[in-house]
Amino acid sequence: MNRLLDLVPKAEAKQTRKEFNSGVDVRWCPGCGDYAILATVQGFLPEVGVKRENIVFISGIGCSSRFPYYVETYGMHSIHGRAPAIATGLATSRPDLSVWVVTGDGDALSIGGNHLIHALRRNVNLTILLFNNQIYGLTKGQYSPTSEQGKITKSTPMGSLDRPFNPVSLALGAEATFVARSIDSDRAHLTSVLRAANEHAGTALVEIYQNCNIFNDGAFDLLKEKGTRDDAGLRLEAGQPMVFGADSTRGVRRRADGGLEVCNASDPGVLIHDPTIDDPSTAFALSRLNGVTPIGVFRDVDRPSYDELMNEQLATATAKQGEGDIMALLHSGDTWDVE
Amino acid sequence: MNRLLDLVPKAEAKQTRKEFNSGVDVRWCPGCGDYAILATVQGFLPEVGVKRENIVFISGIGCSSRFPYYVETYGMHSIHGRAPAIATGLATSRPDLSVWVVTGDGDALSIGGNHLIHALRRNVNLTILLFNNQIYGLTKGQYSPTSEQGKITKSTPMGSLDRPFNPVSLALGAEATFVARSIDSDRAHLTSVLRAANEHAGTALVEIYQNCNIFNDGAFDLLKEKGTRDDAGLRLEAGQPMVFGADSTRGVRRRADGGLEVCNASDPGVLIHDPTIDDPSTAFALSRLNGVTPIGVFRDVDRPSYDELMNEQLATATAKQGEGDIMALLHSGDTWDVE
Amino acid sequence: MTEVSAQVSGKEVRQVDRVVIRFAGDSGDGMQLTGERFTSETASFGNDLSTLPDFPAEIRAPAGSPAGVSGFQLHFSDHDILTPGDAPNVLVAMNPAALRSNIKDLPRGNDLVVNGDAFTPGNLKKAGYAVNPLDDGSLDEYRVHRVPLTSLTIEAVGAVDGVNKKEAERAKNMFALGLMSWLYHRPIDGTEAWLKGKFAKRPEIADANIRAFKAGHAYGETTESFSVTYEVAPAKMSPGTYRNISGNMALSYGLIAASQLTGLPVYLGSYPITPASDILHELSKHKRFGVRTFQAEDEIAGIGAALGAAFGGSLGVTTTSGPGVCLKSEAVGLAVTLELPLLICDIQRGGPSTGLPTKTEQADLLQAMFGRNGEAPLPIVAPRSPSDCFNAAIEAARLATKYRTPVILLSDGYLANGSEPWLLPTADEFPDIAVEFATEANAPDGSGDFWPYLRDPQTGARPWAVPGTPGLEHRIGGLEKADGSGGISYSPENHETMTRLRAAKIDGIACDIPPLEVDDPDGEATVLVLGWGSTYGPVAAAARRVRSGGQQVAHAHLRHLNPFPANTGEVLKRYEKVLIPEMNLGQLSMLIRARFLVDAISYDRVRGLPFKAAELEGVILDAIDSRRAGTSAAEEVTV
Amino acid sequence: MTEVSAQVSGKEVRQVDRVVIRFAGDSGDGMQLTGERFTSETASFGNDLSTLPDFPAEIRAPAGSPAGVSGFQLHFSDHDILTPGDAPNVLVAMNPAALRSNIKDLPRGNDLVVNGDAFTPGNLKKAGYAVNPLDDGSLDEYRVHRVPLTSLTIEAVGAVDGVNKKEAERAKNMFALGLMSWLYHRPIDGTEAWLKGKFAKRPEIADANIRAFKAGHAYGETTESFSVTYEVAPAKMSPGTYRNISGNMALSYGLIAASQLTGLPVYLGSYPITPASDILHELSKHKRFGVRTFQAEDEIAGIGAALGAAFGGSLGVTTTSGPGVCLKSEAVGLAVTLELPLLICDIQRGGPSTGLPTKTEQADLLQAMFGRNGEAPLPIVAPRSPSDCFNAAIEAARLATKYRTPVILLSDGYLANGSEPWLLPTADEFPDIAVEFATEANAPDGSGDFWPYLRDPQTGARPWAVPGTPGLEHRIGGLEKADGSGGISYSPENHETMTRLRAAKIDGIACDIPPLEVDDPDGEATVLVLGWGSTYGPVAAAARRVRSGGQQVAHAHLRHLNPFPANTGEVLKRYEKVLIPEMNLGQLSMLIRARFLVDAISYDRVRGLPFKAAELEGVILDAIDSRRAGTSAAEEVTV
Ligand SMILES: Cc1ncc(C[n+]2csc(CCOP(=O)(O)OP(=O)(O)O)c2C)c(N)n1
Ligand SMILES: Cc1ncc(C[n+]2csc(CCOP(=O)(O)OP(=O)(O)O)c2C)c(N)n1
Ligand code: SF4
Ligand code: SF4
Ligand SMILES: [Mg+2]
Ligand SMILES: [Mg+2]
Repeated sequence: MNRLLDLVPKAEAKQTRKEFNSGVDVRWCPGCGDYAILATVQGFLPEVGVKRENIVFISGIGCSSRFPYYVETYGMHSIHGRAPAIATGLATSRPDLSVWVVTGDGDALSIGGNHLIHALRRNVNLTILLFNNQIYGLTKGQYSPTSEQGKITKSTPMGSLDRPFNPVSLALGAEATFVARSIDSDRAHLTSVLRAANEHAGTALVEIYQNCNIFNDGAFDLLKEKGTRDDAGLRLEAGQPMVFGADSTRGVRRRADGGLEVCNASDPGVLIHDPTIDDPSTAFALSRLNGVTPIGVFRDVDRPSYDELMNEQLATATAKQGEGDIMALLHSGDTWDVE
Repeated sequence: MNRLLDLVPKAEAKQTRKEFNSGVDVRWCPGCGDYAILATVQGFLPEVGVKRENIVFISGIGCSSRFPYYVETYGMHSIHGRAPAIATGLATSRPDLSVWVVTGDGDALSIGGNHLIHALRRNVNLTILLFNNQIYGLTKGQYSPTSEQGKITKSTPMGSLDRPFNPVSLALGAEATFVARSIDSDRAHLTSVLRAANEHAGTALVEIYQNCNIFNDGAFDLLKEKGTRDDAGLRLEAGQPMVFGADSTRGVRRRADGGLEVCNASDPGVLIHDPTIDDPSTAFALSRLNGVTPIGVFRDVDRPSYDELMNEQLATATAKQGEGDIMALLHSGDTWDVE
Repeated sequence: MTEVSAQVSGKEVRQVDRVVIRFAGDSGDGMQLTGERFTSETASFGNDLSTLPDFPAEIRAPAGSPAGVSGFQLHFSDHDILTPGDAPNVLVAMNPAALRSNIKDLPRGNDLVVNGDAFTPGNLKKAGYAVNPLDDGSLDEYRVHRVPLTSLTIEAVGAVDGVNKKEAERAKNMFALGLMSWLYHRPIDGTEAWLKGKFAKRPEIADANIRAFKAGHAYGETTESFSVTYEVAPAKMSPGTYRNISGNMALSYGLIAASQLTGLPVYLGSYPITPASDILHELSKHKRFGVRTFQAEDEIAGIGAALGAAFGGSLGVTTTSGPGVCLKSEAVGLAVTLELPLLICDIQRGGPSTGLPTKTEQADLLQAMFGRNGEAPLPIVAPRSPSDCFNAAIEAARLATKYRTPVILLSDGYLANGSEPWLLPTADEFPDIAVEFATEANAPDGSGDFWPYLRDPQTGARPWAVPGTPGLEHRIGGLEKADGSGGISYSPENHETMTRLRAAKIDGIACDIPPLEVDDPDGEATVLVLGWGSTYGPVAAAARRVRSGGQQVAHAHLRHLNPFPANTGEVLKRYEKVLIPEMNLGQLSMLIRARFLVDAISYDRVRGLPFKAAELEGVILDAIDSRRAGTSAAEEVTV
Repeated sequence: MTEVSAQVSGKEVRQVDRVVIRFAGDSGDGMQLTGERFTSETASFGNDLSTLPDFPAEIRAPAGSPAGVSGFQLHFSDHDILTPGDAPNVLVAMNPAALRSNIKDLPRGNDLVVNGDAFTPGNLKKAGYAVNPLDDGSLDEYRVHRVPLTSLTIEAVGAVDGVNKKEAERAKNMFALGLMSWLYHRPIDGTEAWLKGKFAKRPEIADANIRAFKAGHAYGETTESFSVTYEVAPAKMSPGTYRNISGNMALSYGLIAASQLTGLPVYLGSYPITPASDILHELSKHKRFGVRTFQAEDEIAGIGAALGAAFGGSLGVTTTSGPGVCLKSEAVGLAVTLELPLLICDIQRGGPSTGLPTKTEQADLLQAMFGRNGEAPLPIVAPRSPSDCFNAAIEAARLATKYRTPVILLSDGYLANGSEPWLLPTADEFPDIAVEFATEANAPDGSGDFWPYLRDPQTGARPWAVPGTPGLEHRIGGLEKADGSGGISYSPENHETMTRLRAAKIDGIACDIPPLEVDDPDGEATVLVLGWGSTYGPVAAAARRVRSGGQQVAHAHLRHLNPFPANTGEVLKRYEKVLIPEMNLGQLSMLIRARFLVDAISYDRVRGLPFKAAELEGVILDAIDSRRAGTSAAEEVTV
């Protein structure tokens, strides 16, 4: 299969992290998790090896969506929720670009939910970074579609009523070919996930748990703090058994009803992680796991990307019928001459 | 749990099918599958036992969305894709109504995808009938988000490029509490699914395979025709083993990778269907099954509906603080008097 | 219709200068196809022509019901004409419902051809006739030709192998076409060839249709019902190659031409909607022109993708109708502030809301002008006839790319589906609208930075630097931007400056478009009729009628609705009265009044149908007679 | 500021008639809170007042940067006032960035209070100062009070148990408040009580803040820097109970009141957006009034749910700002054709696109008028001051329910966040707007059918039959409906009829609203200033200034933008010149010109800030002097 990303011009010399800093004053609240993500992405971009002029960041609206301003590539800070649609137009018309989307849980899952699920099923060549802080940051703290039920916010003084989306489950239900999860503060892990996402042809969705220290502080502390993180997080690694816990004493196995559950690492049937299974059922089951939060790549399968197929159709049409000739087109069909 | 539907006034006398016929000329192409669905729904409504003035059908735009005109209840033929949102406002403000949404694959999954998935996660008390003909009927035959990849239509002369949604998978990924599938022409089956959907408190999504004999004729023939239907369709029945085939020789079991697969009915491990499992993983796996199409109720679990919770909050607030008094409200906060 | 008679081969042949014919039947009767074939025959014969398809609502109604009636009207002539004709000379009604919904348009004394076989009790009932109108004398004032079309067709098709009775019966539209082709001396070889091509895969069906067509032709010769045939001589048209073209097709071709001329590949992001879908269908066939078509999940994604592609250097296009324009409006605002080229084609239909999807209207003009938050001006271009959609698309692309702005192209349902002969342009007639991207840093401080909002002093356009261009990496967005550098700016003065710069850029286009031309042959008119968009045909035809009646009237037509041509105010002030006929409630009128303080008289109708020339003639004559015909917005509302 | 002096207790006390004070500091410094407390003290003291918060962009900028500066201006007086004041008498600048971004507004000679501790090299650099402005003489022309606010606060808080240094430091805004309260003789008990309430859960923090507050107060007494204090006597205001209220709060209360008065429960479907979100927040607190708030997935779902609830008999409301209005526009069109009551509250902000989210503007008027496909008219109501949002909400609900129509309520960022004292209405002042649903079949043919589009002959409103009503089952939708029966109709004549009926219904409201009143004390003015929305305050204040300067000017204010009051044309024609100041590029002006052919002069500015009275005074005087101040749209564009 013809890999679109191969069409993106490679940088000649090695680029540095500094070259990806736009120099624009960064405007997030002090302590916001977005800073760490920015630093990690800027640190990772040189590794991509693509000329920076061939990289584009497109975002919607939200604190997270200010991201493109800070990266020295092409960028667009668009309107609320529409970044996947805009990026789809760019990526499908310019095979020589590496197109990234930066979005928030409100931007991607509330107003922009439809564009997200359609981008996923189409498998357009995009890497989507979803900064999930489980809150609307920019509008100062209303609950979001990923906020836990019962959340008390400005707009829900008695607690929110809706069951949150699980972005991984939603993406898997929407035919996603690549779905991963990482954490703002874990630079090494996030970098490894970005690497996998970048290598994936088609839409790669990366959910990044991000702390909003102003409106939803500590939402992911369990996964971050020394004392709890080993028990709270399950690191998914391809080919490795699903074990976790301070002394790797806990594992994941299949329940009789087909779902997954936490067990002892020594119990029989501890699963080996395989993100490449074509059937998304186990990846989905993993996203529903109770008692521990999986982190890493849930699913990474090959499927021709929308842009590749579109380019192929153009190439085929041209190969079969020759390049278009406008005068011939106008004169096609029934014509007659008047002298 | 306080069941909202119990608040809907029950019909005093038994209503007849005829009473649900609005008498408006039905305008679908001769042979369209919508006729059969209409007849089945009109036939089922008396069984619901709700006064017809307390039933409302809300639709979007599409051939299917003409449905409300033909049913002698309250109804709104709204705008493209927005019926779930409109119905949410109605259902959450009027606990005494039984609210139904009628929509198409374009209406619900293309332009209206976001409203659909949000209605599902909120679990608003709605029954959503999704007429899936895998085509845009009203606009005369473009491919839809459920059309198979490679479909040649007016807008895709070289074949469509996008992977279709599987509405059942999508709904399960969106936290749906009730998801079912049926077929336009199978009155008995469709009626049984409608019955289950109607009894469910919260959002019930019913995908109905519907033949568009003008623009996508025969899309579901395998599931309908005598010679093939037994092998092509798996009838899900709670508590029953998943077996199918002309002589019930085939079954469904779990594969080593966690997905489901078709096997011989006599093989060990043939699954028993249980739509009430809280974890949606097996229902999801069922929606991914290759080689046979499951028909029936995939999932049916209890979760408080959004409207119930909303009503509870209002009741609690009133119980705690007393009914609102507008003059007291205006005079709340810092006031001062001028004489 | 001017007539000259002669007697040839037993039947009288009359020479007439023009004919209006209407085919009407059930949606399933193939009336559109019949009309189109008659049009092709007529076009190849060299008449001037204009067509008006009249679809039923989008959905197929039950066979035989009035709601299911589909019509096709064609006006053809030996001179140039401007409209599809006011009233038919002949009406072909394939069933009672078609008769019932169309008879009111047929002037008494004219020819009425009916399919006698279809007047069964069942069909009569469906059409709402208590008594058969063919028998009750109600049609006595027409020249009724009762032809057993169905049975004659079945008989004619006879024993073609592999064609069953139902299929044979379906060929009855070809019988009708044959009969009409005979009646008007149309060339028939093209239709035969066309049928063969169309049914290449089922030659027996082609055969059946050809038999029916020929039988219809022969029937005319032999039946006594028709004692007269009509000849319409070819029109004297400018020399060149012609084809018949509908507005949506011309618009599609115009976009492809604009792509070639600008050097930018077309990227269409669209969501199907009547009556715009055909542009998506057409463009999706032309991939070898590098045209990319993306059927999006909704209108917002359609324009979003087009805008993303525009950011990447494509000619971004989105096509839709009014309800879709609503949904796109937020993204249009973004395009305004991003100052990226983008074409938004609005094929207007009857509104508000879902309205009348298959009917025409011009009621989205003010939406196009103002339907966005904040001050967000953009150019608006409107084609005046089906073939003019080609030129209008190129002009819209010229403005969009030259001024780096979204442009709204306002077509409508009538232009979209109507058709007319089109004198094909030659390559040297195309404008030079090649586009150049920015390639160099431009910061005035010599820093080597790229300032995406440093404007061209002439046009006010900002540089278009596409991703992939080294050294010009930059970020743009929907927040207010600093004049020049393009960084985010919250400064009050800067916002004022940028708002006025954006407005001035669009206003400045007035100097880059042709002045408003006035058709006032003797220069003595006191009344000016001002039109826009698809009213061009009926207004021009009405002006001709007025003049041939010995009166004076001036006619001007606005192709650019924003900005207006620079001389518009001056033109308006030359006349005592300005009359503005529109298919809305006076939208252009309101813009003209506000801008020029001219007490324009609005003649506004929203019937989902184009104006008739005779109707507008009356309105103009009334205006000339100082009797005000319409309502003027200046009149106080009294309720 | 009129001054009268006296010498009391060592310090001079000056009596002044009004004061403008501005607090400015970092977003983290609590300036809004400080301003609000000062406002409460001032309100309870009985002054008239008007406030203007000035937020930085939505996002929090780095501490100490100019982008992060947050301001709060308060104007208070011994007489009634109309605006938050043009220029401050005293500026409190908590850091160098606050000084830098605000000093340009402070007239020379006025008081400047700075937190000397914050002028560190780091902060100076962040603010862009190369040299410390406190030392370089650049502030010599101000009365600078350099107060070491931070260290004095820390010292004052001292040894409160459980309060760390950072927390102590945070109380510095209370120190500043104490100092200012002393300077202007504000009552201080309220603030103490309020602090105790606010920090009820952490009494030690309350204690720290109270200490800082008192220390600030005492500091004024003891420091020599302030030799003068100021007294502003209570204003003579109409008797009654007052509270201070912001526009968004008043709007929320107005909706609740409208709910009680109509008997319909409020259903708010909304998606958060600046500056409208606070209405959602406020309404969500009032569930015991039966108010349902639904935070939707987007703006479309917000209005969709409100419309669904309206179908069910609720008072459907949706709140948003310009970008959200774009998204809602298709559903607004549906509401127009469904003829269901619905309130769309647009809290306008700077546009186009994302624009300037925290700044004010009036540039959505034409969008409100025309931002939908087809002819889709609806009433538009605009409040004129923060407290007037209460009445405007009730009026909008009255029109919506009486005429069965969506109504757009146009507030703006300034009204939303600004505040003023509000004389609370008594119950008997409320209008009677009780609503009745249809309960009976109404078909004129006596068939016992229900015709949902059979109109009230008086109002043109259709019956509102809600689900649950036996016998009135009916279906409505977005396709054109037959006049009366409401069935789908594709008839050309019916579409014309319905389009005009919908328009006439809205136009007819002109007779159901108060006539346009003119404030022209001597009846001798030749210039009329016409305002709408939030320009009321500055226009009225400017008119006063003009008159106190001995000149004549008339002032009229439009509360209803569509339709205009019935006498509007007549009023306009009474004056030689009509001047329309607007925070847009002339939107009302264009409507007035089109409708009345009056050569209105537009004074238009888009700076994201309300007009200043002095600025408008100049503009009015210019107009009186016959020197045209603004640009008139009638001038030809010349580029
Ligand atoms: C059309 C539109 N609707 C609403 C808004 C207001 N708005 C801006 S960002 C936002 C949500 C932000 O939440 P999220 O996407 O989670 O981003 P975060 O700020 O948390 O990073 C909202 C509602 C807007 N700018 N535009
Ligand atoms: C805003 C808007 N966009 C587009 C359309 C045109 N449109 C009407 S129905 C439809 C799709 C119909 O497909 P589906 O929902 O599958 O219904 P079906 O006709 O197949 O029953 C489209 C694109 C519209 N009416 N409104
Ligand atoms: S509000 Fe929250 S998400 Fe936004 S910048 Fe501040 S900390 Fe970050
Ligand atoms: S187009 Fe298809 S879906 Fe629509 S009415 Fe006809 S057969 Fe049914
Ligand atoms: Mg967020
Ligand atoms: Mg469909």
